[in-house]
Amino acid sequence: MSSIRQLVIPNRLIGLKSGISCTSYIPVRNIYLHKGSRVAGLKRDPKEAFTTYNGYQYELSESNLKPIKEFLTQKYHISDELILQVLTHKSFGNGIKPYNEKLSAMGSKILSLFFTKFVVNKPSNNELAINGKNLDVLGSPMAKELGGRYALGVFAKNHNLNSIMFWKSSSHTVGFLNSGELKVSAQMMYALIGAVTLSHGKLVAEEFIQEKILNSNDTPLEDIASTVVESNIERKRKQKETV
Amino acid sequence: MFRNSLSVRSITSINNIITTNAYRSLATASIQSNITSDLTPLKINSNGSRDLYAIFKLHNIPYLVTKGDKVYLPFKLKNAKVGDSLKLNNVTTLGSPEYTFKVDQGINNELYELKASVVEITKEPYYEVYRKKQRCRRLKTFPVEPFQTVLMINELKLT
Amino acid sequence: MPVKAIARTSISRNGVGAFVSPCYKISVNYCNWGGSSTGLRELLNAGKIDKIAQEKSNIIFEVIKRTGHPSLKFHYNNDVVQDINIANLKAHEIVNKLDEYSQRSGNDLFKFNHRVLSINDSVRGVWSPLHTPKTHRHKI
Amino acid sequence: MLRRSMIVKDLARVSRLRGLMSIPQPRHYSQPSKAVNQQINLQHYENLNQSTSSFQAKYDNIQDYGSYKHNVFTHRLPESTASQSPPLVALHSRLNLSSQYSLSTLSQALNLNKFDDGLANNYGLNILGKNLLSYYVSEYLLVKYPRLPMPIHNVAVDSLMGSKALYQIGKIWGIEVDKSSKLDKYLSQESEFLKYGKLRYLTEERLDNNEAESGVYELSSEEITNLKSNNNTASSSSFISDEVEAYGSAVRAIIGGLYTHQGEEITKQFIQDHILSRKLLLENMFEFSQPTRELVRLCDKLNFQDPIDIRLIAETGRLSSHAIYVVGVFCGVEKLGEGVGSSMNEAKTRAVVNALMSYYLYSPIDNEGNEVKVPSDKDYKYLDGIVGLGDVAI
Repeated sequence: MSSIRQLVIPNRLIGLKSGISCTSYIPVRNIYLHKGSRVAGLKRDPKEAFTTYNGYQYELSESNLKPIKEFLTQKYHISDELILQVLTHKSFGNGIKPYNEKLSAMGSKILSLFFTKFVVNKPSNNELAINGKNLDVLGSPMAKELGGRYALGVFAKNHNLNSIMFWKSSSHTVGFLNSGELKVSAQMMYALIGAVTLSHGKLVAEEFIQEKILNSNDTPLEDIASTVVESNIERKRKQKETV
Repeated sequence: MFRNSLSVRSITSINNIITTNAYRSLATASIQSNITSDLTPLKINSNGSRDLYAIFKLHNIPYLVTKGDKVYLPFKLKNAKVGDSLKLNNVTTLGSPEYTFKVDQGINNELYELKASVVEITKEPYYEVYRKKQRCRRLKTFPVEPFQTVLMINELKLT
Repeated sequence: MPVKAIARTSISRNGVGAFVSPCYKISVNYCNWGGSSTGLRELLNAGKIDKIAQEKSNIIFEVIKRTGHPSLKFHYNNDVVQDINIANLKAHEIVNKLDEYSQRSGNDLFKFNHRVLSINDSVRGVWSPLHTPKTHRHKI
Repeated sequence: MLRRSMIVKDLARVSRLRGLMSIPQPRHYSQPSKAVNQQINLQHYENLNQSTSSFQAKYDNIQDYGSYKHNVFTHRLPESTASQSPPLVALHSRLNLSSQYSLSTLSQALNLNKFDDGLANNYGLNILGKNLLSYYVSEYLLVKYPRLPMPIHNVAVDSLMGSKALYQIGKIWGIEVDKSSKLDKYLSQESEFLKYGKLRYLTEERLDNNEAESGVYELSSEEITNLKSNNNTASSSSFISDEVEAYGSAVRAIIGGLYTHQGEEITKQFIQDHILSRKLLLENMFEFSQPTRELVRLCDKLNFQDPIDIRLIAETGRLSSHAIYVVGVFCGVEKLGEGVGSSMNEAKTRAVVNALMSYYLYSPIDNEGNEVKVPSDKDYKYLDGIVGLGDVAI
């Protein structure tokens, strides 16, 4: 392995991607692009393959990026390519377009850290608090749900951020939760936070969460999370009673 | 913070040419002037100091190291305790996969950072050396258990 | 799934980043009656062991009264316990033993016939005859 | 304050010494160590309360986070008691912690017992530490290796902060397990302070019930279910014992405690020094099933114009006693990878794997050739190659 390494320039692939080299010969081929239902062995027309179930075409267009751009405002601005990547889920176009998995990994980590710090640093008169930080709240359903998928998915829907997303489900018609739209929306939100983190750094990202997600004007995340948790507790109690 | 930062010191006395030497100071000056710009390819080729090796000299013996290597010295390093952090300042060669930068008198210290921490001061296994003198029927036995100092290369990067 | 992952635990490199001394506990066994413990008793009475324990604050010192020859037990973080017999040793010799063994890592002693032990890949890679230009290649 | 790092005891009067045995006890609450789990099942929301129902904090108002309180705990260890414990003082000193980090917090971080006369345990500290760790570890990996496929990324996170790695770290820190029961402690006249510096996760009944052979290890019910569920999956070797889990929890809790006393910046430094300084074996984590198809698909994803082709670069001669072939993977005029093998097929596969690895293990550097900064660093700047595009499906 090591004998090979010196001969391969690892950055080579990047150079290619940005079109620096390798433009000497571009083969021109005529390929039949198939439309309609999938036929094995035939290449699908990209125009059709990269269109969502509700008719949005995958492209860097103003209309596609608008909801996110308006939500972010100039202060937390991220590049257009990054927004498109945030909106694209792994399920879209068989994962051939850049998708948001890595961004959402970043976002979910910073979000859970943010909310952990948020709940811990609230003033408390609990005598078990360490250095004024009440750790008893950690691990409670509410603390878990704050950075959780459910609350974030609902938040995305309330703010109409998930109206344009590039994803695919086996059945788009079975509702918000069952079609997986909730999960995909939540992942998109994580990715959005991740993209802000990677573009502006951790401090700005925490400001972003504080300003846009926690203190949002209509239905802030805390309220969504507490309704979810309380309804869960209610349902559990009813189940117990019937048993 | 969690390193014993107080004990960082350079082991100039044993590890470097005496700084009062006029030749030495001349050499560093000339190196510094014409090499700082040249080290950028080395830096980029070493992928941000990840693929980088250095050859440093201790008691005029060369050691080729990368970051995270253990250096086994067959003696007890003077004035060093376990946990100390040492700044190695007599480096003759820095190399990346495709470039080498070599100055026999020692590379200017400002161009790189090479630190080691003393990880262990121990001994080599005990053995005996027998000596037979002429015209003496006795076999002399000498017990040998030399000291061993282990350094861990803490930091190696181009600045 | 195109790539599968194989779980591997990362390797500790004590001394890169933080350094934690491998010896974490020393048991000092002494006898209050036997003559072989004289040196150690001297140290204990003079409060020197207390002083050493304060200096080496990252090591737990345990002083145990027990019949028999005195000994020092060094506990290392690789689960090795080294029992050193200090019968009839003088006070300063015992202090030397304490210093020496508390700086070890608990691994077996070995002679290393090379200078540097590395777990990294070689920077330059291995030389290959097939990668020299064709005109310089060795021909049979 | 008197801090003692010495224990003095008289063994001559010990009437009975029991052999040390490690008999684990069932854990009170699950502490999942899986690093990143992107796949959720919808049952998650149904189970939300179930897992914690046995151990739940009471609160006045669901959004009043200051009012949450665990009723099982009544007090924390007084600082004066903690400073009497030699192992605790030594551990504090070994980790180079500052005097701001109180010994009682350190002792709490080592306590996993839920019912220990109302003494607070490390439940909250552990969660705090886990969140801090998983942020800083993932941030490091995501930025340093942006093209790592997600399964590899998850395993890499686990290799740095999974229970096994943290167990090793706990061992290196010299944390010992408290393995003696109350009776043992009484009989051997062990100082009561000693246990506050040890890892406490075995319940009293487990400690008392140590009649088994030494070296024979009885699994707790937790571990048995763990073992069974692992048997069904491919990774049956990944059994994690209670002891390993307990060490992991303690290490995480110590990191959490660092945040409570000294803030985030210092905690980050600590994580970098103790955890991110470990050697990652990324090259050994890949297992390719169809490397050539994957490479073709990858080049498609990256919009490479030219088709992939595989060419022979050099050979020793087919009739030589041990023929060696050097094969390269090319895309147009660019060489993506190279492999050496004793047959053309072997060399080809190696070349393709080499090309894939050099793509996946790419690590960005900034314009001056320095290593990239992570988002939590002070003067962090966005760079082009820092966001991964995601891996390909075959």
